[in-house]
Amino acid sequence: MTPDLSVKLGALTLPNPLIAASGCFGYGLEYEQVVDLSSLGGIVSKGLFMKERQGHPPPRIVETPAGMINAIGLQGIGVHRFVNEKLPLLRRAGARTFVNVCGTTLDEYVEVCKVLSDAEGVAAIELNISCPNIKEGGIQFGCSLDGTYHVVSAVKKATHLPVIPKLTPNVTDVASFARAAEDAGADAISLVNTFLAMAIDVETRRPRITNVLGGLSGPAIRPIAVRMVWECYQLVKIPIIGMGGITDARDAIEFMLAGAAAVQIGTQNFVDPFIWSKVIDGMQDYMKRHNVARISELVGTFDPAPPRAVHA
Amino acid sequence: MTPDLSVKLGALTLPNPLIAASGCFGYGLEYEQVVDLSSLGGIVSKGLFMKERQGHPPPRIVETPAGMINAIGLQGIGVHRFVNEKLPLLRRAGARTFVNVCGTTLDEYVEVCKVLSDAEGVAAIELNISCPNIKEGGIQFGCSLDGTYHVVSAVKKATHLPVIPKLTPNVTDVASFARAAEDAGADAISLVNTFLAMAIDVETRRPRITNVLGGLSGPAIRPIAVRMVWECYQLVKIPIIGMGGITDARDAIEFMLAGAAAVQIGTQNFVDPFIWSKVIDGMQDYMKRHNVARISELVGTFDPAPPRAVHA
Amino acid sequence: MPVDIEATVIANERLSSDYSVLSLRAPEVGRRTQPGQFIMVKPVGVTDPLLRRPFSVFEVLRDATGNIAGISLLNKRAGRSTRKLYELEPGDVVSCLGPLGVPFKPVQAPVEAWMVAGGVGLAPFATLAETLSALGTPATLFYGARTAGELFYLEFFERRGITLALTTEDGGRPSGRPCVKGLVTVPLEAALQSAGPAGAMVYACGPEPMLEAVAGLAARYHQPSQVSVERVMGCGLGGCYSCVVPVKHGDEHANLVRSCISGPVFDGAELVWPSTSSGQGTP
Amino acid sequence: MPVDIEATVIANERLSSDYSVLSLRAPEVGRRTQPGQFIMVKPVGVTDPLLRRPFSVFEVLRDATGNIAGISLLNKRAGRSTRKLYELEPGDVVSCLGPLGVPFKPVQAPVEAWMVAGGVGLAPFATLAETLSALGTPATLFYGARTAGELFYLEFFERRGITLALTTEDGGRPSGRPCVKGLVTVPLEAALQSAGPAGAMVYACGPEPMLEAVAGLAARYHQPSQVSVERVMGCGLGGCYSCVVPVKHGDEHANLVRSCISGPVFDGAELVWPSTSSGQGTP
Ligand SMILES: Cc1cc2nc3c(=O)[nH]c(=O)nc-3n(C[C@H](O)[C@H](O)[C@H](O)COP(=O)(O)OP(=O)(O)OC[C@H]3O[C@@H](n4cnc5c(N)ncnc54)[C@H](O)[C@@H]3O)c2cc1C
Ligand SMILES: Cc1cc2nc3c(=O)[nH]c(=O)nc-3n(C[C@H](O)[C@H](O)[C@H](O)COP(=O)(O)OP(=O)(O)OC[C@H]3O[C@@H](n4cnc5c(N)ncnc54)[C@H](O)[C@@H]3O)c2cc1C
Ligand SMILES: Cc1cc2nc3c(=O)[nH]c(=O)nc-3n(C[C@H](O)[C@H](O)[C@H](O)COP(=O)(O)O)c2cc1C
Ligand SMILES: Cc1cc2nc3c(=O)[nH]c(=O)nc-3n(C[C@H](O)[C@H](O)[C@H](O)COP(=O)(O)O)c2cc1C
Ligand code: FES
Ligand code: FES
Repeated sequence: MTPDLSVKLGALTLPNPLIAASGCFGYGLEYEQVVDLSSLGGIVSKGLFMKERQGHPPPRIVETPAGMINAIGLQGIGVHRFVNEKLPLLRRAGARTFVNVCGTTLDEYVEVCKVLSDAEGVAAIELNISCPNIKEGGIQFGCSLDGTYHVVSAVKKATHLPVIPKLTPNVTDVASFARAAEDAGADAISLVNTFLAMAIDVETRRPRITNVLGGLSGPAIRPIAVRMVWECYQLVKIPIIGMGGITDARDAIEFMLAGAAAVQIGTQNFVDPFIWSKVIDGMQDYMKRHNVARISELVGTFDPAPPRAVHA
Repeated sequence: MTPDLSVKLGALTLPNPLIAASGCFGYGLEYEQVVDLSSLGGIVSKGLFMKERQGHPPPRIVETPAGMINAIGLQGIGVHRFVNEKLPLLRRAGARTFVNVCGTTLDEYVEVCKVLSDAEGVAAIELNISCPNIKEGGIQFGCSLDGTYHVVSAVKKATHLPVIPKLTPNVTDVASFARAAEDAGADAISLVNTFLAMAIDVETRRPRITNVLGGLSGPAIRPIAVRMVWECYQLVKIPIIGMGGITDARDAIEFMLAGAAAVQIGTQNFVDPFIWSKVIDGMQDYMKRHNVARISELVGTFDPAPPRAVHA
Repeated sequence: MPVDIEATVIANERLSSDYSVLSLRAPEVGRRTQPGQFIMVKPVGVTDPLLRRPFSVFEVLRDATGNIAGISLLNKRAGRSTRKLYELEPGDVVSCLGPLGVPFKPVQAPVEAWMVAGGVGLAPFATLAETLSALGTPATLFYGARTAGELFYLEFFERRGITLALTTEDGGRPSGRPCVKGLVTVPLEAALQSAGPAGAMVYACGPEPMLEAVAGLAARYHQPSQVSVERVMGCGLGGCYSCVVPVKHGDEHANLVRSCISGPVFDGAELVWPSTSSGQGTP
Repeated sequence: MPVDIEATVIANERLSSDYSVLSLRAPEVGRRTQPGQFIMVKPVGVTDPLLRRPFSVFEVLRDATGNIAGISLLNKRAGRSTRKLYELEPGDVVSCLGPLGVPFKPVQAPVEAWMVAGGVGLAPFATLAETLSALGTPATLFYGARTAGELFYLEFFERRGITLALTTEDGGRPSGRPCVKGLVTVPLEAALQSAGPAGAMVYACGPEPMLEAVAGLAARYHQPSQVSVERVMGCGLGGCYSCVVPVKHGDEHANLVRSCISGPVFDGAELVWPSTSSGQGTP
């Protein structure tokens, strides 16, 4: 019997818990040549505003120990072109498409979501209130409990689609933000977005990326992200989509044990675009070894009792 | 002419900006066999309460990508034994000793500092209001602006020694905490302490360390720590002691460019206890190459203008 | 259809203390490669640095029977990954994702092909030279380096009937061959001034200021150009938007375009250069 | 005075698919080492994993003229670093910090020395055997492994006049030598029951449950013991407090003591074991 990898996120059912993270998978179509999009649990689009955006001048990324900093600046084609040019192709490819929605104002969030509600083929809205790279990228909502509550409620009223706010880790108590989102009617939450970071070229005394500040992602942040998922899992009932430095099945399972109902993979997809089937294989292997019939049984089953003896 | 590595921290002058970070250098004396303690800018003791503490049951550390999580739980010998048993030897070794002070209550902070004020050979107090590993370790002060202000003011009244609060990075806006500390009369600030993190053994579903949660340190956190130093540097006038993942002269200089008047090295000291002279050599080499006479000239000279062209 | 394969190192010939030619057993990549395409590379098992690195396919290698056996890279030490690649030994394994990107469009006689290479910018021209020579296109390689010791593979091109126009910055010359002191744009401009009526396609790869100068010269003398740019690439597949360059079609506004999927080869007339651009998106 | 040196790999003899003996050119470490001490090891240039790993010094190596030339480690694959060490080849370089820690205290006749090793716990006994044999102390090695194929270096000990008492869990026996099926504590207990009047010092190194059993047996039969414990060590120098074990002097409260500087060798009677301790600091 093959292990059952399907998971539920509220009303959505995904064939497996692996979702491509926003900004790390283009609009999905770029990856059609290396991966069958329908074989993923889902994909999240690059962040979209109403209008097109050019983003920040390059250089936009720099590597750091076990991680990378990016300040792309939400370059994107805007929601209308996305709906017209990308969505039909994504539907044809069988992708379950989550759309990462940005806004400079509460109204813009609402407007973008309305456009998406009228389109066909959107599985859910991931509300980006956490991009660290641009001042007007919603982070002012994401760093205030009231702001989080208001933008989520407003969007919920404007759309029938599931609304999944994506939380920033750059706060003192991420679980309180999860609760604010839940109170406002969020269907699930995604976490974490990137950590605000910077790197200096000491030879020139200049920044390594033009925007100076950027978001840290990759394996370096995983231990912090896992902690945040676990904190939120203990406080809220809505499903959590966990991410931050996942590189293999072990890492994905770590997030699920901590309480993630599904997971996203971002940076590692750059390192290995063929990662998806490897993680699926690794998960099935783990389930067989541990006699787990359904992957969803794992969610939140982390046992905080002391480690078993190191020596057998 | 050999470059001048000396730096000032308020009234203190250090022969160089390199300080051994708290909890990563025992009580200093452990390292006498590998390094001349007087050759360091300074050393920070392990965190001390009034009384002895046993700390958390092992395992207490686990490695993560480019980092490690620790939950030692502030095992320590208490301030009285420190003053009697360690301080005389540290004085004899020529160490400039910063004492990392912990407390479960405001009164305990004040009491520990009073004991240290009466002792001989304490260069400064590093006020640990940021240990993520124990509930009563002062983090409740370090995560509230009022708490930070109050504990720093109270301690300032109780001692003539320089008081250097050590800030936690687990907050939304670290610079506001730097300001609160400055307003309360702090002589300098240290940042960052470790990031709250966790790791799960997926085979057993148990935590990798007994305390479940611990603090992430090492190169993984450096880009976030550098950003925080830069944010604080722009807001406060008191000197900043920067740390987080420093492994070599380049990293130390990165922190100084971002605004650190001095730096601490923690985790890398485990990897290479002979690091100190290597970093000093590397700094002198950099100063010669860049024609810098005094290392203190570098502080805060990061230039946020766009990077110079990548291609020569 | 790019593939990702773990390619065994067949040889790693050190050409100098900085340059090596890394030969890899990667027939699947070799068979698919068109001139100017690149691969994303990473030594297997290495997690630091985290990301792959882009490299032009240098040669497509064939075995004794003429079957495609692999590819080689012309590697120049620039930092951590390129140092690791320089140090690889036969038997080591490298992960190769590719081929990727838009290739050069070859031209045919009577149009001439003028390849302009600066330093390691030689890399994409070995395969292009093979293609041009198979097509019978008259071709010249304008090739500049700092010193004569850094002019590599000259016989490779001569054997394929490519005319050489060499320059060195220090005036040194490789034995037995003419060579001019100065930048590679000097002989190129001379050639442009006396271009025949059918004209020439100018292909360029090298440091950014050279590319700008070459594209500018080509435009000034009304010849088309195809320029291969180098940007920091996070993924090579269009996923991350790290590799953008400003590109302008006709009178439109310049757009930041991903050089991994819309390039690395661009029409030189459509690239916007730092000195002409208004700032945003300036490389 | 520990030193930190970049030691070149002289040889890496694979004893099985899990075990190897890694010989390192490290005369400075070899000269300083006392039996039971350890070094903190890391392949040079490796940043992942970040931290060094503790290893007992296995042999002190001498060159043809009898001068100390280096040390060897008995390495068992347990995870990432030990796998890397297993794969090292001659010429590779390993960073060695040491020697560190409290050594075994050797005993002299008429007291006997009984060394009890479980699996890779054999490591500290090669140097102890040398010392004991030089002192002329009558010595026995009680040595248990899972299979006969994992009983290593038997001749090494025989050549030094050490009596062997071997056990395997599966009952297999190394050719030509007596060997008992079961745990190493079985022959040890038999020996303890018939110990001579001068008594014996029991030295132990191996898995934790074995150490607890051995220390318990020694105490029950009123013999002293010296036990080498293994804890996760972050630094090896007393800097990090990661490696603590609960230790109890007489009637005092148990204290968590750093095993890197107060150990790894402890008086077996002073260690507090999981089954007897009250919880805090339980390994
Ligand atoms: C399409 C393309 C083809 C290339 N072909 C070749 C080739 O055939 N031979 C060759 O030697 N080099 C080639 N390069 C350049 C090569 O990719 C860089 O030299 C290499 O990435 C540097 O890596 P590093 O770790 O050694 O250097 P690092 O230590 O990372 O940095 C050194 C320099 O390399 C640049 N760099 C770093 N990461 C990247 C990246 N992901 N992409 C591009 N540049 C980067 C940095 O800006 C820096 O200036 C090509 C680049 C591109 C974009
Ligand atoms: C004083 C001492 C002497 C030792 N002597 C030897 C020896 O001679 N030969 C030998 O093969 N092994 C010896 N060990 C054990 C050896 O240190 C571990 O097997 C090794 O650290 C595992 O590293 P890894 O990266 O391969 O495993 P990992 O992938 O890191 O983990 C595998 C296992 O090793 C343990 N471990 C991880 N890090 C450490 C650490 N820093 N210190 C101790 N244990 C750790 C973990 O708890 C885990 O159970 C000794 C340990 C100590 C404390
Ligand atoms: C290059 C890059 C671009 C990103 N763009 C977005 C984005 O547009 N919207 C968003 O919500 N998150 C964005 N992210 C954050 C990722 O979706 C993800 O939250 C983060 O990278 C952590 O996951 P990882 O460590 O697996 O990459 C981006 C990340 C990277 C590396
Ligand atoms: C094992 C360990 C113990 C620590 N103990 C303390 C402590 O007692 N008091 C304190 O203020 N910081 C403590 N820290 C934090 C360090 O002083 C330092 O702030 C942090 O590790 C970041 O620096 P690094 O990346 O160079 O290690 C400890 C860190 C480690 C790794
Ligand atoms: S390299 Fe990632 S989009 Fe081009
Ligand atoms: S290993 Fe660091 S104190 Fe023992």
